[in-house]
Amino acid sequence: MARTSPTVRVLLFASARQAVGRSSLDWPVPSSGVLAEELVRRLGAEFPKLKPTLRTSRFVRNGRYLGNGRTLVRPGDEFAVHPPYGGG
Amino acid sequence: MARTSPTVRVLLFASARQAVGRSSLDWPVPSSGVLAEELVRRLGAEFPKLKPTLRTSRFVRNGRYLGNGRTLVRPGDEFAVHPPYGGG
Amino acid sequence: MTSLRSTRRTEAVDLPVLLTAHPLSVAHAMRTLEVEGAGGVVLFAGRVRPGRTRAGRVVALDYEVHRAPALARLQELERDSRRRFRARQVVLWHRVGRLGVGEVSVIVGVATPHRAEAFAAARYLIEELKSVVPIWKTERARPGRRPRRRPSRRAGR
Amino acid sequence: MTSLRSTRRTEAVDLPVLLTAHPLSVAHAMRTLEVEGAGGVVLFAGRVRPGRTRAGRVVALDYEVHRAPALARLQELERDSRRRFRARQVVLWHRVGRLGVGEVSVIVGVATPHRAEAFAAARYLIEELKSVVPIWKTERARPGRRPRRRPSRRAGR
Repeated sequence: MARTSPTVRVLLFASARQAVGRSSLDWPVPSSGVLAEELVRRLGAEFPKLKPTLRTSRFVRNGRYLGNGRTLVRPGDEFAVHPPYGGG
Repeated sequence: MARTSPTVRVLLFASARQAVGRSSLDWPVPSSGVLAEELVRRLGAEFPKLKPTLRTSRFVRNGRYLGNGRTLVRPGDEFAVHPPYGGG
Repeated sequence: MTSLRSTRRTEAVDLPVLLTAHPLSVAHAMRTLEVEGAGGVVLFAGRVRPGRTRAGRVVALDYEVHRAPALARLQELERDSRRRFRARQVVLWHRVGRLGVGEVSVIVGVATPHRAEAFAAARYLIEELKSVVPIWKTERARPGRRPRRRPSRRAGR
Repeated sequence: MTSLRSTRRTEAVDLPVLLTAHPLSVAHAMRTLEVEGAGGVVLFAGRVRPGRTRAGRVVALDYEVHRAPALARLQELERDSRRRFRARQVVLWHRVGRLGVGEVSVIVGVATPHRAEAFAAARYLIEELKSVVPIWKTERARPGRRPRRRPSRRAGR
């Protein structure tokens, strides 16, 4: 039953990946979806070490940067946590 | 006899070369030498087309840039006329 | 170079934008920038520098990328540089995966009609690349002796 | 590149300063700039651009040089860049003689610990090179038809 419950694919990079110990999670959400800010709050509650990184991160839903936390994240979406970049 | 008279080797580049039609001259000078400013004046008198270029040129005696026209140029010296540079 | 040039149209590295696990070639980048009407070409190459962290001597950097948004951002930068700096050709190449000390991690190149624009564009592109493109690096360090010229600090850690 | 690198110490092009009638290689320049501790490398390459003069279409540039003072000035610039920008390695290469459209006339490259210095140094070096080094160029033009997109100006000359 758990395998078919609605989930969001959470992608974790760099310090977010290190804080959680994984590069992705299938995170359960209501079938009606969840606000991005609520999803972020729950991730922080589940992984306290992730909290500092979440405060400085940008969030990307299905490849698009979120302007604010009021975006609805739906089952099947990809939701990426982007800590500050460091390419080059 | 002319072949053994004391001369300065005058090097002409770019617009100076084009004005004179040659890239170098063996220019007769007194065995006691000549002031650079006098040498430049005489070159301009001999080659009127060279005059505009001489006004904007730098002069180099034996590889050293001249700070003013009071330097003595002696027989056997090399005296180069450098129009404004255009490398790159 | 001539023999390589004859095949250049088929090489993936002719792309203006590239994220790859394979080594980056500055020579290929320059050939990509050989376009008509471009009198000035400026190329920046960034390399993994040797260094130290608290964990020891840096032996490698791991570069991570979120590929789809990274490519989208790089393509935006390419368009940007064509519009703002009249760039005729652009190279925005970043390597990902594990890189050893001395390896080239990034090449930014730009060909413009005149050199002032080429310098401005290259500088703009590398700064933007570092701040808006989702790429991250993590240092890999190996515990080891400190450099001999600083023996006095060895006992302190 | 690896096979070339093994011979690099014997190549003349490893010199920081070069005035030559032979074609300049950007790839060689980059290898010359591969020194330890240099995280940022900026390279500028200038090429002969197509153009028009009153005499017609530019088909070549003739570069003249006063060799001894030119080398002395280039060496001063090299020392300068090591002192002012902490440059670890420098390339100041200029080609002389006749160059066709598209050929590389000059390569200025600099390797520094950090990229800001590399950009500043490269920009400084190319501007200085153009203003203080005794090199001159003369355009070689070939009378020819004007580009078809400006037919109205053809009769006027």
